[in-house]
Amino acid sequence: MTATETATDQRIITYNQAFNETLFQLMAEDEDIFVAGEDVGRYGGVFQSFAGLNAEYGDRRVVDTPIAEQAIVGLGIGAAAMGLRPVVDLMFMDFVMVAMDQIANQAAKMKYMFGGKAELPLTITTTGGAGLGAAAQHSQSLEAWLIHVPGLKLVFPSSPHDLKGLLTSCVRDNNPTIVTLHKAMLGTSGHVPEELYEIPLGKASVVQEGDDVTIVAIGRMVSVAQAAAKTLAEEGISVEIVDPRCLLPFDTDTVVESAKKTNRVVIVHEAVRNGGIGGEIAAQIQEFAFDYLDAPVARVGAPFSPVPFSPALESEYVPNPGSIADAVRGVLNR
Amino acid sequence: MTATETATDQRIITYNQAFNETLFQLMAEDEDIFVAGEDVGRYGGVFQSFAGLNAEYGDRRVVDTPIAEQAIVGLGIGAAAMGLRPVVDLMFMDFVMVAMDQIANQAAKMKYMFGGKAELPLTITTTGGAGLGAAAQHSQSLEAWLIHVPGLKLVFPSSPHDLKGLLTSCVRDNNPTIVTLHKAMLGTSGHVPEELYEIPLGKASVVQEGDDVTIVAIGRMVSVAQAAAKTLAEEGISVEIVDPRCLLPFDTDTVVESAKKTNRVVIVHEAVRNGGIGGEIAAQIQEFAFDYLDAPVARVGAPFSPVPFSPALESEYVPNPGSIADAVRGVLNR
Amino acid sequence: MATKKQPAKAAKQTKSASSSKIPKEVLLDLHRRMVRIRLLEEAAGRLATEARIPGFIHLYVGEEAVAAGGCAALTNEDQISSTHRGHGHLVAKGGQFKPMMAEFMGRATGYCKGKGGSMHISDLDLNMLGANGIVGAGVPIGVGAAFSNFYRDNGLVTMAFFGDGSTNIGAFHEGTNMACALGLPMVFMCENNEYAEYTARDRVMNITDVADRAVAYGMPGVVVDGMDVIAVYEAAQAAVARARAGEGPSMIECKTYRYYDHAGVSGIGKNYRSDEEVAAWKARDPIEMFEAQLSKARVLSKAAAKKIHDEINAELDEAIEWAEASPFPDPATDMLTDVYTEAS
Amino acid sequence: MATKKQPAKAAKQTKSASSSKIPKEVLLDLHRRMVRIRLLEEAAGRLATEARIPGFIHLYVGEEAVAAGGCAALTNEDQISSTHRGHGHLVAKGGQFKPMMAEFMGRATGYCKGKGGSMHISDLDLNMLGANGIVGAGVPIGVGAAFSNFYRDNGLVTMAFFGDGSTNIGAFHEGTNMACALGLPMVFMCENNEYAEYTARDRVMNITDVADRAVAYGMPGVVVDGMDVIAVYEAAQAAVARARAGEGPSMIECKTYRYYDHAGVSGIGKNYRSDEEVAAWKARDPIEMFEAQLSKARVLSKAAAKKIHDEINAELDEAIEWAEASPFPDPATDMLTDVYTEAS
Ligand SMILES: Cc1ncc(C[n+]2csc(CCOP(=O)(O)OP(=O)(O)O)c2C)c(N)n1
Ligand SMILES: Cc1ncc(C[n+]2csc(CCOP(=O)(O)OP(=O)(O)O)c2C)c(N)n1
Ligand SMILES: [Mg+2]
Ligand SMILES: [Mg+2]
Repeated sequence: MTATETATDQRIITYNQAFNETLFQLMAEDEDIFVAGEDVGRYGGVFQSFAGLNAEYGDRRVVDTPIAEQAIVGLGIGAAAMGLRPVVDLMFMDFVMVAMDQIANQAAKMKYMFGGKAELPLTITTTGGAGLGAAAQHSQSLEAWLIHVPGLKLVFPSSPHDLKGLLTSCVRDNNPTIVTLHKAMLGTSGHVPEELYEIPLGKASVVQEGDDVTIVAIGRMVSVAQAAAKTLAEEGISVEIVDPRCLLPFDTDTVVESAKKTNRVVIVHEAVRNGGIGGEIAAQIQEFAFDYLDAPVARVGAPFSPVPFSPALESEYVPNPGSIADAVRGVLNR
Repeated sequence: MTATETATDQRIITYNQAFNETLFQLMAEDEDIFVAGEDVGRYGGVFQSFAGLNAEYGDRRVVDTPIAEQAIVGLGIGAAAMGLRPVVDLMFMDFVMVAMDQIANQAAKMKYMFGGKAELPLTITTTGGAGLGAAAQHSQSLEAWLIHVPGLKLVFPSSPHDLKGLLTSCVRDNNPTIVTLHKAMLGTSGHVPEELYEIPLGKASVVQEGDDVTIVAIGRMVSVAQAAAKTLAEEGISVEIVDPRCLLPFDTDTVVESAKKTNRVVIVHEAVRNGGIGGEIAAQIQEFAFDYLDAPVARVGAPFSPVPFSPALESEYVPNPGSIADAVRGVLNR
Repeated sequence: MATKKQPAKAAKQTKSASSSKIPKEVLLDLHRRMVRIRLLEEAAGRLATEARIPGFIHLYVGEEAVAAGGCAALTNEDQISSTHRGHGHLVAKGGQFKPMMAEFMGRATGYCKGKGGSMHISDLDLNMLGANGIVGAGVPIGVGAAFSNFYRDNGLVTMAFFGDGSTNIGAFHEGTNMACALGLPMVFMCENNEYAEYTARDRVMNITDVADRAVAYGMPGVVVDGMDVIAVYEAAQAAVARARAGEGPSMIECKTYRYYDHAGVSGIGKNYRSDEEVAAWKARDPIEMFEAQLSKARVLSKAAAKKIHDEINAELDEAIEWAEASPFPDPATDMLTDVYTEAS
Repeated sequence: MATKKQPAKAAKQTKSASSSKIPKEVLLDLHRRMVRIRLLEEAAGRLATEARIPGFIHLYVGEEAVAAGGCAALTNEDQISSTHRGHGHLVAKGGQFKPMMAEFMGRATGYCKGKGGSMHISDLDLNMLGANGIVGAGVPIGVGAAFSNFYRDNGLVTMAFFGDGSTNIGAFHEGTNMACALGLPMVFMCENNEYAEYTARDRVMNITDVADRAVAYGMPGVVVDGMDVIAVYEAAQAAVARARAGEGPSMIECKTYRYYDHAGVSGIGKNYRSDEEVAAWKARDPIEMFEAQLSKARVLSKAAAKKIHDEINAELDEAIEWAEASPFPDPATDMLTDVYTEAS
């Protein structure tokens, strides 16, 4: 195991280590769990997220597959329908496009189409987000597509702690779930309890309380929002940050409650703004907190272009503390 | 040709005929246009939308392909990059999932990734929507996914007239465009000029003017909204109906202007409401017309389930005049 | 010059009931499975024509020997994956008429509570993994079921049914290759009816025998007469035995034909195949040929065969009546159930 | 029993410069293309290690004979499609060092104005359809280019490069089958380096020769020594001639090897292949072997070869300097350009 071990509840490990140890522990407790994907076995995954699993659990339970994302997801669906609890990996979130039919036409719909008979305890893991100079086809955040698909559940953890709890809940859930890691956060450290624990799917976390404005931030944007909040605090602006954590089902109540309290909301995500999840969240907030809003709900997301390769462009493409702070000032100065 | 010919500008033809004659005319004027897809050639397409084209233009220009949606779109991309003007067909919109990588990772991004050098005058045609008892994998409306992809353009015509103009604009456009027909509208008739004309991409149409509330409706929902408006008119409620027609680029101005005029908006689409295009539209309206709104922007869409097969369920699943009228009364009684 | 690859050509082969050492019960079972499919499909076609069945319907008439011969080589616990043309597979795997008819009609008593319909007809209790509206998509799902057998080492086998046209799509390729790479207990059962919708096979693939594709995955491939239920059954038995013994997947191509249109019992523009071609195939009807063989071999007289047809038709009439008397699902209560499995 | 399909086994074959009737200019051209690739890649690897190139970088070192031999059989107007490992293809097709280096470094002067980087390096003016970040995705795009040649009847040919691993994915299958079904002027050029990232070929496909897959599409397939540039060139010439003559696609499998890690010049956990294996392949280095052959055949002396290396290195140094002096794109003005083609 790769976990750095200190006192159990004081332990600091990385996001990637949290992923790795959670899988180790889940596989130890449930013989029906197997892992399959490209290079997840003997090599331990391209980001070493699966390191050691194959050595511990063998080729039968930690399976290297051909490059065949449709068949990887199909493998998970068929095995799940037969009662196993597959964890299948899609390396980069951009590759969901290659497997979209199996994810959204098959896994998500099978139970409904079969009148309820199918039960699919399937988990798909993947890595989203930009920041590594990985260009247009290895940097996307596609959560907006997935929340539009009834039958799926989707989490996007913003810390090692949440990753462990959400991954555990997803793997134990009896529905198709998708766990999106942020590839630029793999080395991020944080406090993580050693023993397994669940974070309920559909429960947001109030990362920081505040009075003047609510920032709803997703994935890596949570820490970027925290950086923005620090700057804003120096200007006397008190920011509340809500991290939905689970994007489907979505914790509308917590977000709306915060909006009602602060009366101003900025939504931040890394994905392209147009058609992004921010639209859905903004629509819900104005629907349920209409009379409380002192300014339109603002949205910060990527501009309307593919993810550029050059660091000179990419660093401005992804929302940063400056652009978030600007949006906050925008809703306050209205 | 299948067009019923009466006086040129009084002609009534069907939605499907409008599609067919437009392709005939476009192919006659431009040798670089070819059509490819499953059964589009000798058979004329599963809905006969391509009837007669193969007989007229031959196997070279109207190509029957294997069942291979990825390769069908790829065929279009490569040929377009070499200067042809392909029209490739994906039979059912649900099948975009099978070709999503070629559509969204390749066609949409090629120009940007290549620093502008690629020009892709590619058109993808497909049929969306429910209403034929075609169940979960042949009834979806997936426009919300596509508007999230920079590089694409997307239209969803609501009448034979708009179909002809939008299809013409799309085929002549030098970017990847997607033309979504509604399969339950193929037999719908309407006035269509005989000669080719363009409807600019990104220009909404105010289908009906009104004072009390704006309905933004998409595709087949336009006629359903008109039916609702009739009922509401009897109650003394004056409805304005805006049909965006082109979903990407989106005519925010026309929609916002209408919202500012009526102060109340209901958005109607057939797709699943959560994560649907209605979220993006609602977010834009509250952003730009915040001070004008007397009620939250309401959204009518499908409930959060796959499209059910049984007519008993499907007829309630798709928004209908009753559910739209209820939503209008909702925003008015607030 | 480097050496050219030459496709290995497969020989065709036909079996007759009299020459075979197959036990009488099995012969009768094969016969019954075929007749059950045929009569269900004829009835479904009639009901669709009368608009008593809504939506799209893809009939299996003419191809009965494939589903029957394939499924008869399986145990109840073995799994099958299917296609858009899935009624025959479900019947061959033990599907019951009542919930099938009710499902076709969108009733709450159907196999899928009316939520799936013809194109998603399924019964996981029979280890039938569902008809599928997406061409090729059933193959990877079948691979997953085969993996579960491998994982549990339970001796079960998965049989994936698929059409000739589906072998041109990516999901088919990924699935077959993965099954072969992982050595899963699986049989790939191709229904080559020479058409994908309205397009002839030779216009969309450059080979005559789909079984040649087995070469690409390193598994054995055979071609059989798909109108000869015994030929199908024996090839399936051999492939199933191989899979059960842990020797990996194999592919069987059954040359067969659908009598009706791609969807429904007829349709516009049926000029994609000639009347002569249809007649030639019908002259080799799998059920008529088999009944003649059985009669000649004194296994089943013509009168006894007719009695079986009549019994099955009576069962069908009852099922149709029952289905039509069944309630529709209720949007108020049934729309949003079955989307998710609730925590227990 | 139905007859089993037997995969046709392909023979391997190697060419030597001395025995060949290839003109001297062509031999020198093949040599120069290979050395240009090698030295560019070595430089790119160094720059990536020094963090002067950001992002992912997939080096072609060891596989030069494939891109060089393949592209030398093409005219400038013929098209190629590529993979994530695309630098070599672009150089072989005539790519210039300056805009390549600038692109790797994300500069506005790069081939893609810094928007694509290594993984999307392209020059449509050279009829190079772009490196591709999605495994297999270049194949259908190449099919489209080949279709445009067929459509215009312009006598041009498209060559699709792809890795062994990519032949397991759906897009590859759909593209090759479509090209064969439509009889397009196309050459499928497999770089079989025995690994897909860190997973050995024999763990993910059940066949030894990727060229066996040609059987599934009804096209000829050949296996050549991918370290022997003449063998590659001659096989490519034959396949290109065939395609140009309207006889349809063929597949060439080149057995080759990458010297560095899947990405970058080294990496974590390199235990997926043995040092001995790497050494054995390096002992058959395509450039060293070819230079020895050329020297023996008195086409190019060792000294003259060294001079070529030196010249190319000088050109590279200049390109690197130029690239590093080039400006980055400006987010304020460049971010949203090149997304759409404006109406003219
Ligand atoms: C991905 C996808 N593409 C296209 C279709 C439309 N379609 C339905 S059945 C069919 C033909 C299938 O041919 P084949 O596999 O030979 O099966 P058959 O109908 O002959 O039994 C097509 C093209 C589909 N359902 N899914
Ligand atoms: C659809 C998809 N799946 C997975 C990957 C990750 N990936 C990049 S290169 C590669 C291996 C490709 O192997 P091969 O085709 O043999 O090419 P090679 O790297 O050996 O040149 C993988 C799995 C990807 N880029 N795209
Ligand atoms: Mg068929
Ligand atoms: Mg390789």
